[in-house]
Amino acid sequence: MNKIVQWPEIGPLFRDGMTVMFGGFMGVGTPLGIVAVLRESRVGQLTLIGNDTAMPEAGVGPLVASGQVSRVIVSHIGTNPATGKKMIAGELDVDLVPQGTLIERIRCGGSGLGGVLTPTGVGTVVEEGKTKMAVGGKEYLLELPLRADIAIIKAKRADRAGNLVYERAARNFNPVIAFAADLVIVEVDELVEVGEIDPDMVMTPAALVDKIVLSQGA
Amino acid sequence: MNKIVQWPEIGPLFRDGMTVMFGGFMGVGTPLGIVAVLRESRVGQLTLIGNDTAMPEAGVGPLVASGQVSRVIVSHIGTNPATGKKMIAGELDVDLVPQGTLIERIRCGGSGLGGVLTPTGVGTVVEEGKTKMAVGGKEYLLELPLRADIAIIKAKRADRAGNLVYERAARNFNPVIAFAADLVIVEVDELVEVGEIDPDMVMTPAALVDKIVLSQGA
Amino acid sequence: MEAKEIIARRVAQELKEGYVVNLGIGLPTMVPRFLPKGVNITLQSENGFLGLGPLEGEPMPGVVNAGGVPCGLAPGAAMFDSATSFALIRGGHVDVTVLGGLQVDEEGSLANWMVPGKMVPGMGGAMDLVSGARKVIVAMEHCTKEGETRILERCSLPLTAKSRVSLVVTELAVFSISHGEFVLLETAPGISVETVREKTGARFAMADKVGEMALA
Amino acid sequence: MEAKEIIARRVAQELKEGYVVNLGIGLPTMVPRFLPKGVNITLQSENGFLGLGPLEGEPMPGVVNAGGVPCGLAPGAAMFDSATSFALIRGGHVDVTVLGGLQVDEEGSLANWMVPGKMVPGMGGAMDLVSGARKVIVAMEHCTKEGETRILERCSLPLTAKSRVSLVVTELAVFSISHGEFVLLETAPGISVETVREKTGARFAMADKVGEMALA
Repeated sequence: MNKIVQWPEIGPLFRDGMTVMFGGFMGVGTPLGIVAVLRESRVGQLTLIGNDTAMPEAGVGPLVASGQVSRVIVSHIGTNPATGKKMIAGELDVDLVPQGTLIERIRCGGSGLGGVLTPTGVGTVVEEGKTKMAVGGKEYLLELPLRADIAIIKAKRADRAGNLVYERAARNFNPVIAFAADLVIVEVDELVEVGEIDPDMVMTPAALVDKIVLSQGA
Repeated sequence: MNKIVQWPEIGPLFRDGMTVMFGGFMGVGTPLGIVAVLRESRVGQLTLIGNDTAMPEAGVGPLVASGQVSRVIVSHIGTNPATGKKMIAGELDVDLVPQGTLIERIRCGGSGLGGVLTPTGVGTVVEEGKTKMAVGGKEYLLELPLRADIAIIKAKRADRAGNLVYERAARNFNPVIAFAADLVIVEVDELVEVGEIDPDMVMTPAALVDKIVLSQGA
Repeated sequence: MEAKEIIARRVAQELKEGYVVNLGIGLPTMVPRFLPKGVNITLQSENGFLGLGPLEGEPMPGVVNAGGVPCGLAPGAAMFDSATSFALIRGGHVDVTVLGGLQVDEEGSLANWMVPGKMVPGMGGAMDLVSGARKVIVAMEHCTKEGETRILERCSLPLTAKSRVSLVVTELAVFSISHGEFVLLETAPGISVETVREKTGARFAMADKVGEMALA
Repeated sequence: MEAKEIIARRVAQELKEGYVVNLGIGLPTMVPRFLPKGVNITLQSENGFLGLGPLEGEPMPGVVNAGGVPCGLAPGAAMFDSATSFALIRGGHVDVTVLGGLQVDEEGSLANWMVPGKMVPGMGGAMDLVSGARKVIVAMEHCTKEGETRILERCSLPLTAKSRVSLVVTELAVFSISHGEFVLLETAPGISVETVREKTGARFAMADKVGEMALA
């Protein structure tokens, strides 16, 4: 199974209306080459799931600006004024989810779990419409799984089988979203032979990875 | 903060009636030096939480044989006949928990989560007494958190701050139980200076580790 | 050919290139020996890795299978903790699990983890595997040593999971299970449908064309 | 001394040797500059690491704080994914979080993530931090730029978390919160209890001995 693909093969994987999970935190750990391809592909009505909408020219910011996104499920939009403007204009649905809840919901989606009880959000607007349960005298919200059609990941290094290693804080959402999508596409800075990554040091096992593309800057 | 302790300091940390989580899978990844200290300490009425009771002379097996344990919460006892015998004789309570559920319950206990919905066990004896919920048309069991007074961990390597690295399949339960106990004691084969473990390669961050003791074989 | 080998050979035909597979202890571990040429699979081991291989040379520290027995690592192996291991298993990232069975019924339910009053080893990872793997294949001898059938309308032993088995391979026959009934797909060489019927404790439908078990 | 520096200096006194601390953006990030001599803390950053340090020299790839700004790594740092990061935060493994606030009330509830119709940046990790850290310290100026008090009987803005704040430090005073009431612990040098009372929108009890804020 050859997972290594060339850039022209990436664009056609996306369709209007798809749900796309992206790695990255304020753009750090976001696969910028894949975002650029998405931008050029002109697919629309996308739902994006990830930590934040970064800045207008960083992370997934360009997709928000271009109007290709109809919904975002994120924990933070404050650093990208375009997100707020489009939300107020009614052009973009924004679901704000506490960061720790967001990553657990994605983890549930990728792990076959039906949901998780978290104390985060109890007594706030976050609890609206959710099942509330007491366990051991403490109140929790039931938070439900999230999955996507495609996950787009940025890794530092991949072997040809698809084992991944991330660099520093660029790890963040990437290894978790790798479990939660039907198709997992990885943009890497460096491609090495199988065996060059020690099995103990693999951060995302190859079995989760479908396509690998080499960063153009690399 | 010096976390490095000597063997004579380990025994006095345990008390009758404590709940102890242990790493390891069929004894591989279990801190055998700490088990030996527990064996010699003669503390009793222990509750053990971990994957399995291994073999009579492996893993936590000796603690079962010695009668120091009054309850085990594990996924498997089949390889240690002493566990079954004591259970039938009414000398040991055995809670059998599916392995994936056991590790999720421990993860909940260490992560401030109130529980998790899993499909595992639906339609079996495992569902007895549990809350059953349907999410998206599928049935799940609500499984509740597990925590312990002390977690005993085996690592390959620690730096003096307490950052840990495990070796191969000896990782298993160890990094997960490190979150779920009030006191975390680690037995290591190798102790290195702070800075010798690359931050990206740390498998258990130092902040979770309270005491480090060097394996006597090492 | 021994019953176990017949079963292992036939199960091996179900595994396709690139599959991630978890094999239960006992008979299922024989399956990789009989993989068709050119088919490469990745074995998942619930104690925390992908890329289980046969032991070659000396045992390596920490490289053991889910039975605690020294094994090898295939090129491209990856190790992880147990929470990650079961995220893979329950999350549908294991294409096939092959497990031994005590009983299977026409609802696709499997009993393989305890015999009340006799054997209570614990379920280990079996319940998660049967609940979570994309496809569950039961590989077992058709009858017990005492000659009692293991293929039933309803399991009498405590279940491992309900309605998750899709294929049963014995030394006599291959059944699929769908919509609450067994469907006979194949019989072993030299075994008649009548023999299968005699030794089976549930009705079964016949596939459009009941073939002979391929043991290549 | 500037209000912010007074607050940061006082908060620094609350941090003890070995503490794991998460600092919110803005004012809280000033706190480490004023740590007492000999006190070493570990800074947690919710984007995935323990051991955040000041930027020294050139930015390193991927080494950024939760605001995306290049930072440094302290010796003994460890990196991890976001699920692990919030397992640490929610699981009680962060000893203290210091966060800015818009409003705090006598139930210990904090509002700091949105102003309806005006500012909806999202809660980021703040709700998890306030729900999960062992101790929540709010570090904020006592009043808004328009002179409205931020210390109230009940927050009027949407809450970040309910009943989790245990200490409030402003440039005028230090309050603890227990059993549904503010307790005045200290006043800033030169600030009278009367001044604090005027600028505070909730009743408060007096500590047995109301001290002067230590700004060492």
